[in-house]
Amino acid sequence: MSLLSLLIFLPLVGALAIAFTPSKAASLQRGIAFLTTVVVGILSLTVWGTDDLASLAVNSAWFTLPGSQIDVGYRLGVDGISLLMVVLTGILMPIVILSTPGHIKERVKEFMIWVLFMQMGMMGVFLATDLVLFYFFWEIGLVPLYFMVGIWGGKRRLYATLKFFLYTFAGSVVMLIAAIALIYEAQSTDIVAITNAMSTLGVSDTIWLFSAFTLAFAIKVPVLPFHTWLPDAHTEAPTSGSVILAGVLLKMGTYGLLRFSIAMFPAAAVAASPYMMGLGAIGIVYGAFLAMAQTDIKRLVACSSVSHLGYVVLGLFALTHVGLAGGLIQMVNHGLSTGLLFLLVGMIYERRHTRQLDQYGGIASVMPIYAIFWTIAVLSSVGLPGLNGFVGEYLILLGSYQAMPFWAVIGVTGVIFGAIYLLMATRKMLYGPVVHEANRKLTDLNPREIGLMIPVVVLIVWIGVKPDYFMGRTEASVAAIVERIDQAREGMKVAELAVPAPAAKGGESR
Amino acid sequence: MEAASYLWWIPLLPLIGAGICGALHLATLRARKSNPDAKGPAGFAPLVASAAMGGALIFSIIGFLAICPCEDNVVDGEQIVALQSSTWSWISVADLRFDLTMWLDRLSSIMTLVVTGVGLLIHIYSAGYMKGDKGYAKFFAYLNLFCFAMLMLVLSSNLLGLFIGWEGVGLCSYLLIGFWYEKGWPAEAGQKAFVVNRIGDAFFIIGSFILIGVFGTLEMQDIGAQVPAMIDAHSGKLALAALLLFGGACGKSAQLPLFVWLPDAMAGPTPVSALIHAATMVTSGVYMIVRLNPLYAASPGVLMFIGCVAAATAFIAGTTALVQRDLKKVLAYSTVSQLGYMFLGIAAGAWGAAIFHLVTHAFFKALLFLGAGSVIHGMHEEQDMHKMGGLRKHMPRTYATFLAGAAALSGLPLMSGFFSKDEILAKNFAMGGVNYLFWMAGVVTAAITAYYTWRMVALTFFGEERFDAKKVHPHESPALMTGPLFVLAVLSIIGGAVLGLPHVFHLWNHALDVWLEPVVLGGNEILSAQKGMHMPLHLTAVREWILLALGSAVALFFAHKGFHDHKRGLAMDESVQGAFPVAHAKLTDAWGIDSGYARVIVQPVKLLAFVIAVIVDQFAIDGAVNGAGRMASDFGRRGRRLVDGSVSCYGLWIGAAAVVLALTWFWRGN
Amino acid sequence: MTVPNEHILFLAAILFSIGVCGFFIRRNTIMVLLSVELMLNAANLTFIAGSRMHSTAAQAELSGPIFAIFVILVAAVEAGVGLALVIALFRRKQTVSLDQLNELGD
Amino acid sequence: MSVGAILCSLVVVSARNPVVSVLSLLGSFVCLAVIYLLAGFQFMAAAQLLVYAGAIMVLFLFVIMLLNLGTSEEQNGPIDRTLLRARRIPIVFAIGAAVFLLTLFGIETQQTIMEVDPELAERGVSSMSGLAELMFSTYLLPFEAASVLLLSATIAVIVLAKRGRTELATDASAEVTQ
Amino acid sequence: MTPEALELLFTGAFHGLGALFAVAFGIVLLLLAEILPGAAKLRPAIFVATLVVAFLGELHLLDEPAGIVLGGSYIADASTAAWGMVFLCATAIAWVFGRGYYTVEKPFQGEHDVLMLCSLLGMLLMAGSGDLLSFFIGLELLSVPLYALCGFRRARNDSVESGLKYFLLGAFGSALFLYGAALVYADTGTISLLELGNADTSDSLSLIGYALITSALLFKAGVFPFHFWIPDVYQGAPTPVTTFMATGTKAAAFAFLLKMAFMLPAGAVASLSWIALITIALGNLGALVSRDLKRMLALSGVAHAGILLLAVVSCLKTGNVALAEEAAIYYMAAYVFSAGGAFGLIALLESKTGEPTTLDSIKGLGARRPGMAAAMAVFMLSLAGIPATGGFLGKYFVFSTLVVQADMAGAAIIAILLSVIALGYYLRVIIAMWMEPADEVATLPAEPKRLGGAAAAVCVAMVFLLGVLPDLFLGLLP
Repeated sequence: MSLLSLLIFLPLVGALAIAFTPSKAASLQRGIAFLTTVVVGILSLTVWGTDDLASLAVNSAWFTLPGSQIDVGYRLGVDGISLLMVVLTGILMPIVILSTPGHIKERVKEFMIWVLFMQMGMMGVFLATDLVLFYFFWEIGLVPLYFMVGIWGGKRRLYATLKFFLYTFAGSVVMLIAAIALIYEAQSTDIVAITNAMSTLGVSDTIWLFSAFTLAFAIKVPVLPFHTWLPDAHTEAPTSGSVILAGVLLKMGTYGLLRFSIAMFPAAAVAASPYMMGLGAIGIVYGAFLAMAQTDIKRLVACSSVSHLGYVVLGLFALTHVGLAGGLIQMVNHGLSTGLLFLLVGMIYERRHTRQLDQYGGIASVMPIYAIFWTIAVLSSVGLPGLNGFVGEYLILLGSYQAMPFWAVIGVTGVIFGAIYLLMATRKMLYGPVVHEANRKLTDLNPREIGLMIPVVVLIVWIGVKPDYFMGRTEASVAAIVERIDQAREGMKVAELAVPAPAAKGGESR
Repeated sequence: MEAASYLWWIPLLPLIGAGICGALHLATLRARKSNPDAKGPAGFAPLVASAAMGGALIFSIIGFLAICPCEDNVVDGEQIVALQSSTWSWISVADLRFDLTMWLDRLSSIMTLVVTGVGLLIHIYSAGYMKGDKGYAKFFAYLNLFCFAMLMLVLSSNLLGLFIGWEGVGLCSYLLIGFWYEKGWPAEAGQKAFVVNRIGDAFFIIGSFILIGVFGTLEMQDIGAQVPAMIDAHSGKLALAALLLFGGACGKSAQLPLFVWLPDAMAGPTPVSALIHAATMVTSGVYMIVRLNPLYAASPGVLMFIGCVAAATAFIAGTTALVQRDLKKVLAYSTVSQLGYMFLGIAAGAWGAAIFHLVTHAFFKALLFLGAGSVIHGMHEEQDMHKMGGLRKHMPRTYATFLAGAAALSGLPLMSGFFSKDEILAKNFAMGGVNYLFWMAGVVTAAITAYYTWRMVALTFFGEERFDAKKVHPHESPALMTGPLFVLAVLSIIGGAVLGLPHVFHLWNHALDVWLEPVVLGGNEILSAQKGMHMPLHLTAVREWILLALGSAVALFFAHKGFHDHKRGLAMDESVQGAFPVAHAKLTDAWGIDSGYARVIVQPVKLLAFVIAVIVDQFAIDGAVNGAGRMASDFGRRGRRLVDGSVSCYGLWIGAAAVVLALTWFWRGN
Repeated sequence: MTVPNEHILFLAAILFSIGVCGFFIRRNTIMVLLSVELMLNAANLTFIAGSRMHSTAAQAELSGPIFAIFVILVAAVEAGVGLALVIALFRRKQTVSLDQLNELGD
Repeated sequence: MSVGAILCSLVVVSARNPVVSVLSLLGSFVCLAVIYLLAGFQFMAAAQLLVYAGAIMVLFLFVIMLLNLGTSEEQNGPIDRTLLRARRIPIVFAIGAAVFLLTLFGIETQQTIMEVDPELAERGVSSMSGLAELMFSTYLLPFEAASVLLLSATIAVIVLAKRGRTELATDASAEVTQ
Repeated sequence: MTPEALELLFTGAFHGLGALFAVAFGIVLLLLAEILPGAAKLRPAIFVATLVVAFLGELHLLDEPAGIVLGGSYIADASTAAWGMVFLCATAIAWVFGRGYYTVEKPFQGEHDVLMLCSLLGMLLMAGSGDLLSFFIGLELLSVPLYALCGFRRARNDSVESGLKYFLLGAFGSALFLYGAALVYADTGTISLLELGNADTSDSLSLIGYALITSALLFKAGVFPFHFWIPDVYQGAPTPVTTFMATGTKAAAFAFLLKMAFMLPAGAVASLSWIALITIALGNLGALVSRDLKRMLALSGVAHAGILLLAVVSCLKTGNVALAEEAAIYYMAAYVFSAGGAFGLIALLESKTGEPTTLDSIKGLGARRPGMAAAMAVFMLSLAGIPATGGFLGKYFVFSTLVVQADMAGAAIIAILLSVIALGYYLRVIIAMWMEPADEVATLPAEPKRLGGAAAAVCVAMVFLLGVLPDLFLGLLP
């Protein structure tokens, strides 16, 4: 069984193993889950280690679509773009498992099973190079989170989980129709083949396919105005759920935008880029303002997610090399810093059982180590140079400035607002006198909690200090996409000369 | 270019020191967990931190010696003017490269010496000042971290590398202002400082984008070299970039309209105010502009704008300082005003003068702050001058050194401040045109400065003792604190004469001008080309003397007046307050600018946030989403009403449908 | 005397329509059943007419009549089952009114 | 004859008393049988009389008598229902009329094949043998299936209407459900 | 009639009609088992054996289709066989879950089984019928037993009511069909599908006739506006019978609709696709607001019928019967196992307490009967068309015929968006079972019998097989 298949199916094996444990043996189930995820993490690191990624690809027949000669294959592969995501997933999951003892007290068995299912889905999404297979994992990924939020979530969990599932599902079914049409247009389900076939087409041929795919991903990311499911889901989800959601699940959306919307339909992407950039930039500011008004710390972090993913969208749809690279690295950054924030929120919630900011204050003097981690997380997500956030944000803004200065400038204001709400939250939580007696007897982080956050912090600093090490692996893939985009631009220039097409905006935005 | 990788140690040593001190702090915390009043290893922190700074100082002296003009620095007939360390490749995308290189040229060597030197002194001072604070080790960790960031800022050859330091010092000032966060308002002050700085940084970032667009790099040497070639093609873009970067400088160096954070920053421990908010960080804007002098020289319009902003800032801040009661607030506003002075120098294209004033100001303002700290320390954290007075006999050493600082700040003849101010004024005078106005503003500000400085001295050290002698027992600070004071006092007295004696004295030539000459060459050439006059400008001896005389006269007169108005006590203050209550109130509140922001910006932003979160997001967008769901179930219930559950009703639907079907096909069929 | 086919078809149509109306307006289950029988006969008539229309002297087209015969059989079956159900209903509710079929739904 | 059939069937759907309508249905069947005869389908006519008039109608009468539904039940039953129905009656007739008119129009367009060759008419279309041959060759399968159908019908009737095996239990549960 | 003619007539007949014979034989055996003393305990064995033999017959038929037999009254080709298998599976599921469901009616179990087989026979006949007559007989053979089965629990009002409702409307439906067939015959002079296919059907008489026939079929398939009876009847009928109707009857109706689609006029495309869309909308919306599980599933079945109707439309538009049929069969197969399984589980839940199953009564099922709840969740997800379940691939195939062959992407998008509503109530079932605490009053549902549990497991397995290894089944299809 090949490495990539192992990445996908080891979690499944683990889940089955857990399914056969006695339902009371919580620690055993935790152990199995942790072991599995650690092994998967190590495997993902070996993937990172291999230089010739193409050699890992898997391609075997699955079934043939009725009424055609199109073979749906079990095709797996990894390239610069998915590599980062795979490693991120691999590293984050053990941390998630390790964080569960605090907040998952009952029905541990089911939870562990779902977490592992989740990992299978996410790995599948990032590794599949077959459209049908991709869609398979894409929708399977919804189910575990639906259960996680619905069973272990907060008060309004049922509302949140139903909303999340319906919303994302609505997007993906539209994508399904588009995928069907796409498959038959390209007479293949191999994503690479489809990309080669599609990326040469003009705007008018691909615009509706592009729109359908983009809609699905935009809901998942989420891009304004499809974001309202996210704060609810985040707020109601258990800590580990939020971490997965922020850390990896949302990246499925941005990953899809890059892999499909942009790489497959460059012409349409060029045409749409001003609007998408606009959505991204507005999303940055909008999310920031949203966060400013929150009194629930977890909801605040969730809204900050909206803002940060606005950066990613802005960068990706700048369609410049810098912007794409920045967006790609920012996906990882957001996963790390927001994931860390959610972990921290969860840890304080487990101690204090409230998420209202005004219930806190002066935590820094009670839990100094907690304060240190919190500060690091905040600084990384306000984009302090030397930490990971800055690299992504700067490149994204630079890239989008090269494309459309206006939206870049709007985006830059996010740097200010981001500082405002995050520091505000920090102040209200950590600083000031200890007003509530309940806070006075809070215990500081225990070794487990510290230990599970250390890797994240290390990565945050590492990416900040030596981003080249990470971006080097993605460079080639990004360059390939940029090449497609430039070809598309050339094509549209020609089309412009021939007939003044309305779709020329993207062309000018360079 | 000499490869000198030891330059890396200059910033890294403080960083390592910070790490160790942090560890010490954690160790102390662990120790406290068992018994709350355990000392823990915190005591080693100052040693470690100072050692780190000392090391940095040594390395920067080595670097300094390696580039100072003497024959063993001449390599095959060429004088070494700069050192370059090995390169850390940081970000590289497509054809863009952002590398980190330590670049020690004559400008950055001065800055390094100031930062490490003054920094070291302040570290020593803090060892005494912060004794017994429960965050002792943490404090030194932050302080070292700050020095690391500051040194990155001055040493890195890349604008983005500079930005690392730029934001790093911002972070440290945030942490240090909020050092006593339990009190609450320091934390708010820190947050304010960070956010206001962020506004400037936003401008800075956009400016850097433009530079990348024009030059394709952020290596400041390359930019400087390429500017002349670009002037004709991209003058507009260059001006815009310069303007935006100055926006960044406004944030860091507390110029209008972004100066509001600095007075609040006094919430931090006094050594912090001395190091960060007087000597080093706040001057980094000036440094950055001088470092990019060709760029600014290429856009005279921006220089003029800078002049206006600087003049306004200097004047407004000065006037505000006149009426403050809080000792540190006076110094804070004075700092703002002095920074305005430095930018006035830049406005005149007098890069050297700006740096000159930067250095002297670092000396005497650090001195004054530390002195004030010593006073406050002795007065048990009392900062209100109206509750002081007559302290000279209680703390003579502090008093003596404070006098030296005051003299320098007020620009009494032959003090360091005297020379640096005079040079700035002279250059503006020489430049003529609009700069005459700047000159006048400078003179007025000089007068104001002299006045409030001596008011401060009088209120603090003279007059009757206005504090409750039973509760407060003023005492001199330990030698650990006064020692640095003396060093700085000496520097602020002689520093001016040594570094920048005007050539009219014909004793020795203007050391700083000569020293900086290769750095500012690019800017000067461009300016000369534009204005058709030879930079740096020189006045005729006569005018020079007249200006010097005028300067000393103004300084002496107003210093004397300020001293005499207040040495008797509060009479003057009270009479002024009684006479013009409104004006006085406005002045105290920095012309109402700060509170104005609160009304005009902060409140609206909060309101907007609320509107977006509640009205737009919850009602409009989410309302639509949930509305869809509700609509579905409504339709579902309506759908039930299509039938009443009776057979004939179902049958009717069937029959009707059959007929309709038949009709449609029929009608289509023929 | 030979009957023209139109007449038969007309008659069938009329009977069918009457049956349909009866099916809807009557509430007595048995009456409804009778209406259905009426409709079935209309179908039969039409089959007959069709067979006549398409038969020639040489070759008679007989699938229509056969269909009709089967229809008679089916009519019998339905009558039987239907009446059985009616009886079951009557046993439960002592009535055969359709209005009594109103318990289902939520 | 057709007039008679139509009149009878009108009575069928309009009569208040089930017995009356059954009898009038009988009448209309007789008319139809005559029409079959005239149209030349002797066997059909016979089947019509025997099976329909003979068997089915008797069954109906039997059930009506068994449940002694002497009079119709239109009076009882909730009043709003009847109102509802009253509102529906136009639709009902509209549907009926529509079916009729559609067919009418359809027939009008088919004039070509409407006339019958007289020689066929007087000989009669369906010969027993012809029918039989067809039924046992081409339509053998439906024929066999029909037998199963009858079988299932009998079983169905037994299941639905037979007293006995389960009565006690049934009544018991009837109490429960009421 | 010459022997040669007979020879010709009966070539391949016995091989082609294998399944029919098997079932008929089974019926007889069951009846004998009723009569003979002590043979009663053989009944289950006989039933199962019948189904198995019939299944083998169909398998055999898949490999070598016998083609048209008995002078065109029956078409024994591969697709007939495939449909036949679907019917057999449906019957098997309904029957297995029916074991131990009846309490009062236990003595009539034998008749119950016989009627089920009769109905099955009707389905097989319908699917393979080569002319309107045999189809009609098949239809009646399907319906008459079902009337009885709906009213099977004659001790309960709801059961009788549903039986009578179903019967009256069914009779009306067959009357419509008959008159339609008669009109078509009057116009063309034939009832054989083949000849009808060649005959010119643009005449108004045939048009009316086809309209009436189609209405009757749509009535059986339960498509708007012929579907209003469905919730009532399904709710009132004994749950095993509901299972049988929901899966089998629907399948049979669509099998014949696909067969005769090519005869419908071109104008039908528009009207039928509209009908389909409205059906999906009404079905889902109705299910969304009903708390009774049987009713909800009944209405969801309506929605699924709408989607299948879209397959018919695409086949009607393109004339490519094979592809649409393949998609429809796959979809139907997936539906049989998921919906059949779901209804079956409801039967198991009800089998102890005769109480109806509602969203409230299944609260907290996940904690008390995890196995059942898990299976139910799988069925729900499959009905919703989540990948790795058969429902997804079925949906995929149907929509791909629609988008690609018929080039009706617009309709497809509307339809699939409407089907998102469906997710709403499927998820609510899962929520009730897994995410809501049981209210104390709720009685603990019966521990599923070994048989029922096994059946549920088999259904789950099939759902996943259909979803993950489609080649196993696509290979069988024509």
